[in-house]
Amino acid sequence: MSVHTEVALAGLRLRNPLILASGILGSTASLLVRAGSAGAGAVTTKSITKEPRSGFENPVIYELEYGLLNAIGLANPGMDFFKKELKRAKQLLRIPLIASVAGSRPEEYADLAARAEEAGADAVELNLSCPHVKGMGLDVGHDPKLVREIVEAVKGSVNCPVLAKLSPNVTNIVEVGKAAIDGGADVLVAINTVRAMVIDVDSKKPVLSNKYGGLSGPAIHPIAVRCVYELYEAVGDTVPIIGVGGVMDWRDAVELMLAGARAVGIGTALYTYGLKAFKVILKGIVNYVKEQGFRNLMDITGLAHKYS
Amino acid sequence: MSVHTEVALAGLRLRNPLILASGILGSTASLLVRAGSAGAGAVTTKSITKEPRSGFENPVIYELEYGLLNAIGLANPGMDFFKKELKRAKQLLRIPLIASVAGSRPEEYADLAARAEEAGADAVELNLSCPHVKGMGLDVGHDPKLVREIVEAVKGSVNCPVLAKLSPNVTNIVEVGKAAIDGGADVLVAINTVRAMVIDVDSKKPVLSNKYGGLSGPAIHPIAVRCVYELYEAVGDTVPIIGVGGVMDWRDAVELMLAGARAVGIGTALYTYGLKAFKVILKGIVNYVKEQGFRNLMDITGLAHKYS
Amino acid sequence: MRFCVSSQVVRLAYIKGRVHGLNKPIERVLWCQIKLDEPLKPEPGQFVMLWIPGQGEIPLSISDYSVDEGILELVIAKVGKVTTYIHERLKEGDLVALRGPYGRGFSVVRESTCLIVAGGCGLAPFPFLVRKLLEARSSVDVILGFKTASEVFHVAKFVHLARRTFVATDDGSYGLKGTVVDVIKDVVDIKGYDIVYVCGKEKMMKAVVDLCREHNVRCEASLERYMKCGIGICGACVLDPLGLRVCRDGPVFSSTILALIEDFGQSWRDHCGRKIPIPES
Amino acid sequence: MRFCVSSQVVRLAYIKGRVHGLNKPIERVLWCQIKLDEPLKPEPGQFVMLWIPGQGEIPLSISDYSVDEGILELVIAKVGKVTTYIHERLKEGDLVALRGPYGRGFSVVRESTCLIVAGGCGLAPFPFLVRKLLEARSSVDVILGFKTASEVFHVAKFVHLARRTFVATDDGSYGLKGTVVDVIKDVVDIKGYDIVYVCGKEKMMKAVVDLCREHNVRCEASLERYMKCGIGICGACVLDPLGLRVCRDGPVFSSTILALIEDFGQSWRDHCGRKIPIPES
Ligand SMILES: Cc1cc2nc3c(=O)[nH]c(=O)nc-3n(C[C@H](O)[C@H](O)[C@H](O)COP(=O)(O)OP(=O)(O)OC[C@H]3O[C@@H](n4cnc5c(N)ncnc54)[C@H](O)[C@@H]3O)c2cc1C
Ligand SMILES: Cc1cc2nc3c(=O)[nH]c(=O)nc-3n(C[C@H](O)[C@H](O)[C@H](O)COP(=O)(O)OP(=O)(O)OC[C@H]3O[C@@H](n4cnc5c(N)ncnc54)[C@H](O)[C@@H]3O)c2cc1C
Ligand SMILES: Cc1cc2nc3c(=O)[nH]c(=O)nc-3n(C[C@H](O)[C@H](O)[C@H](O)COP(=O)(O)O)c2cc1C
Ligand SMILES: Cc1cc2nc3c(=O)[nH]c(=O)nc-3n(C[C@H](O)[C@H](O)[C@H](O)COP(=O)(O)O)c2cc1C
Ligand code: FES
Ligand code: FES
Repeated sequence: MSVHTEVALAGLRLRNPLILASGILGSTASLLVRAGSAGAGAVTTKSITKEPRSGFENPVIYELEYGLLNAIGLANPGMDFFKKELKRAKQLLRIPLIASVAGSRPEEYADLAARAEEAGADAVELNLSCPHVKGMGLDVGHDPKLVREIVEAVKGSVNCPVLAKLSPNVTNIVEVGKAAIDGGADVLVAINTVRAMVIDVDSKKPVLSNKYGGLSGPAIHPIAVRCVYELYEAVGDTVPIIGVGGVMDWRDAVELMLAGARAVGIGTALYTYGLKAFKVILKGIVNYVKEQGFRNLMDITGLAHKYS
Repeated sequence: MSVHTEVALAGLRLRNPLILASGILGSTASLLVRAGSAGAGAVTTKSITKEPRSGFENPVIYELEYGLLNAIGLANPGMDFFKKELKRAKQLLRIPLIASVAGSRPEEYADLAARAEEAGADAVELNLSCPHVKGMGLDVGHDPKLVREIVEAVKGSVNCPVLAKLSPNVTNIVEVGKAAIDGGADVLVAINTVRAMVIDVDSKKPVLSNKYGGLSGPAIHPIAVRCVYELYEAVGDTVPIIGVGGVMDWRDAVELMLAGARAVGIGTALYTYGLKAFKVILKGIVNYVKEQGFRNLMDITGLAHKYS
Repeated sequence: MRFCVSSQVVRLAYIKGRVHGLNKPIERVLWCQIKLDEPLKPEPGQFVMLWIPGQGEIPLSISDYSVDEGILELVIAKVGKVTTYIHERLKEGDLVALRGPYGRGFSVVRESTCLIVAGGCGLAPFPFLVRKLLEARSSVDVILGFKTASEVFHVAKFVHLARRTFVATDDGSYGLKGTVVDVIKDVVDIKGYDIVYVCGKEKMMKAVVDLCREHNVRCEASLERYMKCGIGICGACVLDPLGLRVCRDGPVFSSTILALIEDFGQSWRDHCGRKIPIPES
Repeated sequence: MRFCVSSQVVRLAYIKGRVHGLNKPIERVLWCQIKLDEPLKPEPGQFVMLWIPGQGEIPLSISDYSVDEGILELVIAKVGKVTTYIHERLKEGDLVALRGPYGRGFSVVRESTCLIVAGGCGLAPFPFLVRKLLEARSSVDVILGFKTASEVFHVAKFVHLARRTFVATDDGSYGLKGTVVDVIKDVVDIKGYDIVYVCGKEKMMKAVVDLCREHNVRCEASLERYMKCGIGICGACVLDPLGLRVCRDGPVFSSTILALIEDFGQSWRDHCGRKIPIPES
């Protein structure tokens, strides 16, 4: 008996639930295509802003035993340039292309989303959660009212599914998630990185040029599981959830799915294990689902709520 | 040239900056004394509530590679019983005894604090941050207004220094910290554990009986550094900060001190390394301070802000 | 590439295993074999925390362990919620989860003359200890005490290995009549042993420890306390006045240490941490 | 007890070291030795990210590395903010921090006849490569190209080890007159080599790679791109259309791969990721 790996996600059809997370390898069409060839079920671009951004100065990343700290600073060529990459990616990809966009105001998000859709994006993801850029990402995404307005504006400007990417750096992620749903979000994505800092004891300085950065990788996995569980507890199957955060192996992915995720984002694992992470993790999930006697990968979504 | 390890903390004099964190080994006078003999500069009790609490059912703890997840559930014998332990601890200890208290309402905190002081506590720490007990800890500690009221009430009921222990599970820890200071807090303590969850893929259930728990240990260290840095940036030297979170070795402790901590709490390291952690970590800090050419451990507090 | 987790992602917490054999030597005791997914390196006297999802997690002594087969043996008395569930619902092939081994076990002395004293289910840790003692070329005598004949179990496990095995029942319905303390006093010569190991009700252990101290014989006892974390941080299982933790500093303590522990044989703590007298039975 | 970090807490990120030796062979180039706190296992052609606190972090090729002494050698051209700071402020004894080694280096072929072609500071990775090739019993010829006599440096490093070393300057003020490409065409017989290694300006590398392909000689070139993460995740250093990352899939690529890379010799990306033509010099 074989297992179906396909996942339906607000109108998108994914051949498998593993999605390239935003900001990892998603900066060019060529890299998006490479992630697709490596086995991703869908790919997300680096978050794109209106104007080109050179990001923060180096160092922008720091390795820890149990994760990465980064403050790339939303470096990106801006939507004008990036539309070409989106077009090219769309031409070459056989899997859904998700364009991540970041801004400050609802109209800005709406405009970016519309242009991304026009260039070929199959869905747009709203970065409401980058923890280290002033006036963007989390700076807008912690305010439920603004989140609702942003999603509403975007929904008014595109036809494709709209994904709202949430931050764990808030008192109540469910409140923000519900605001996004009220605004019309088709999918919730949780979580972005956790705001953190590393200080070098020799130079007595924060290591990152931006001082603050976002923590990803194994360290945040139990936080991601908690967030996805809380969200699923609140919204159930009404709005699908993409779980992201510290997925290094199939168990981590399955944990997020049992907590309520229908699909799973892969980021830091691509550093640790390289692009083969997609295939290795998928194989493990399939084995698990088979052993547990299910026929579809989607069948395990949210099971931890049933059995608790 | 020898280094002075003494630290002054809102009227308390610590022989060294390493403090036994609340909830680790602090459940009895005998364990507090043992931590003192092992070299702690001060000891904090387990958080004490008005009524006895049996806590959550087992499992209450789970080990990860990079930390611990716990939901003990504030198990404690209640203040009536615990006053005896405080008295005994006070008799035997030669270092400051900090009583941690947890409640729901300002008057409750005030009453607990007064009774703890009466029984011999040299300071009281307000648990405004436990992430897994309904109606207590974080459930009150995320609301700046309530935090201010609680601290005010406690300040009105005791003469000893009042420590406010903050949670990282809020959108803005500085806001809560400032509210505590407005209420009269003498010391800020950051951070408590990060709300998280682990799901067992075989049984498909959250491992902890309470489902949600608090993450401690290495995984949260960069989050603790960030929180202490943010708080120090906002309050400077006006109110001393105790940094807690994932301190496993002297570097971790120094990082928190450079970020702005005058003293450092030790929790999970006592599991990983046993009680010798106090001496090993202190030795490392002293070596570092000496090598850097300072005379007092307190001299390095906040240096990461100067050099940035 | 440089994470700890890079080459292999290890789950440190629960070790999984499947129920391999189940058997009830007597009504209230279940003997359970678990085939583990990973090898353990236990010492006799150590314990594991057995997790039954949805039910709870309880400390259980390692009764025996075979390195070759990776099979762990447990002896489980039916006393309350979790143990009753185990008795009534656990089947062969079931998946179980455990963490450990935890704590400090018995000293495995070499080329010595040893006496093991067990009351009822207190015999749990001893099959493993006997094997290890024999491997260390020591000789072992065993005293097993039970309430009555219908409670007697596991005697054969010891008879085959021990030099001498004494069984006593309170009512004399099986073996000698009397308690294990009676047997020590009346039947064996306690001064002839290099070391005495004891496990059972705490009042009984206290009597044996006192007897050993009286005769200057080395003695080790395995204590039980209500446990939460099992790893020495929550303070649930602490012994006054030394602040020793049964889960990490014990469960096995030497009589020298026990002499300093007021709580021994006297009091333990309830789930909230309030000190209460140890109940009579 | 069971954390990864239990026995020793390892800091994986920056490796610390002290400036051991500094010297300016020519005005715009600094040769720097760093004594590292920890041993490295670099391959020739790999790079490190050197962090100067408060200034920035830049990629630099490993110019040489001695296992016995733990000394890393770097060759640093003064081109902008961080390199100027290094040139003007770094002193012996200073503490520096670096991470790496990163990327894929040159193939160290055994018992072969090799040609190294370097333009200016492009010679940086080659002292280490030459040593490794000689250890692998290969023989090495070297062509070094510079603008003019006052820019010539490090020639002695190669003369001692290489079978033959050719130096050329654009204006003929030192050694042969012409570019390294001229030397390949006019002076050596490129078909006599099993492999050619090249590093320098990208247009020059492109010419050398083309020449090698023409004569069916294996060739490897080391590329430079603006780098942020250095570990293959941010996408700053990507080459179209294959999506190869200079930091992780390179910096050294074979001519077979380079033939498929449109960007090679043509375009790179600015700090924002916009594609721009590679400037002429
Ligand atoms: C180190 C150690 C090793 C043990 N080894 C074994 C063993 O090999 N075989 C075995 O059958 N039992 C052993 N026990 C005891 C076993 O853990 C308890 O019987 C079990 O936890 C009861 O769980 P329950 O849910 O069935 O009972 P509950 O419903 O929780 O309680 C039933 C009764 O048992 C008491 N109790 C529960 N847990 C403990 C405890 N840890 N210590 C003392 N009293 C307790 C309760 O107070 C109550 O009176 C050991 C205990 C410890 C601390
Ligand atoms: C894999 C690799 C190995 C390298 N090895 C060496 C080496 O061994 N020795 C050496 O001197 N240099 C080497 N470089 C180049 C070196 O990293 C840059 O010169 C340095 O980063 C410039 O820093 P800056 O702050 O001084 O210059 P900036 O002020 O940042 O810039 C000055 C000028 O240099 C350009 N530039 C900056 N960084 C790069 C880059 N990475 N690639 C291309 N152009 C750049 C800028 O666009 C600008 O025109 C290497 C680069 C890479 C990618
Ligand atoms: C280097 C890096 C860059 C990132 N950039 C973005 C980004 O541009 N937009 C975004 O929404 N998330 C970004 N993220 C967050 C990831 O998409 C993901 O949410 C997070 O890393 C947690 O997943 P992981 O633990 O699998 O890496 C970035 C993460 C990293 C490590
Ligand atoms: C088992 C356990 C119990 C805890 N109980 C309490 C508590 O009762 N009150 C409190 O304020 N913090 C409690 N904490 C939080 C710690 O005091 C500390 O803030 C946290 O563990 C981070 O520090 P660490 O990483 O050094 O352990 C507990 C932590 C653990 C691991
Ligand atoms: S059970 Fe927690 S300290 Fe022993
Ligand atoms: S520098 Fe980030 S991918 Fe190469």
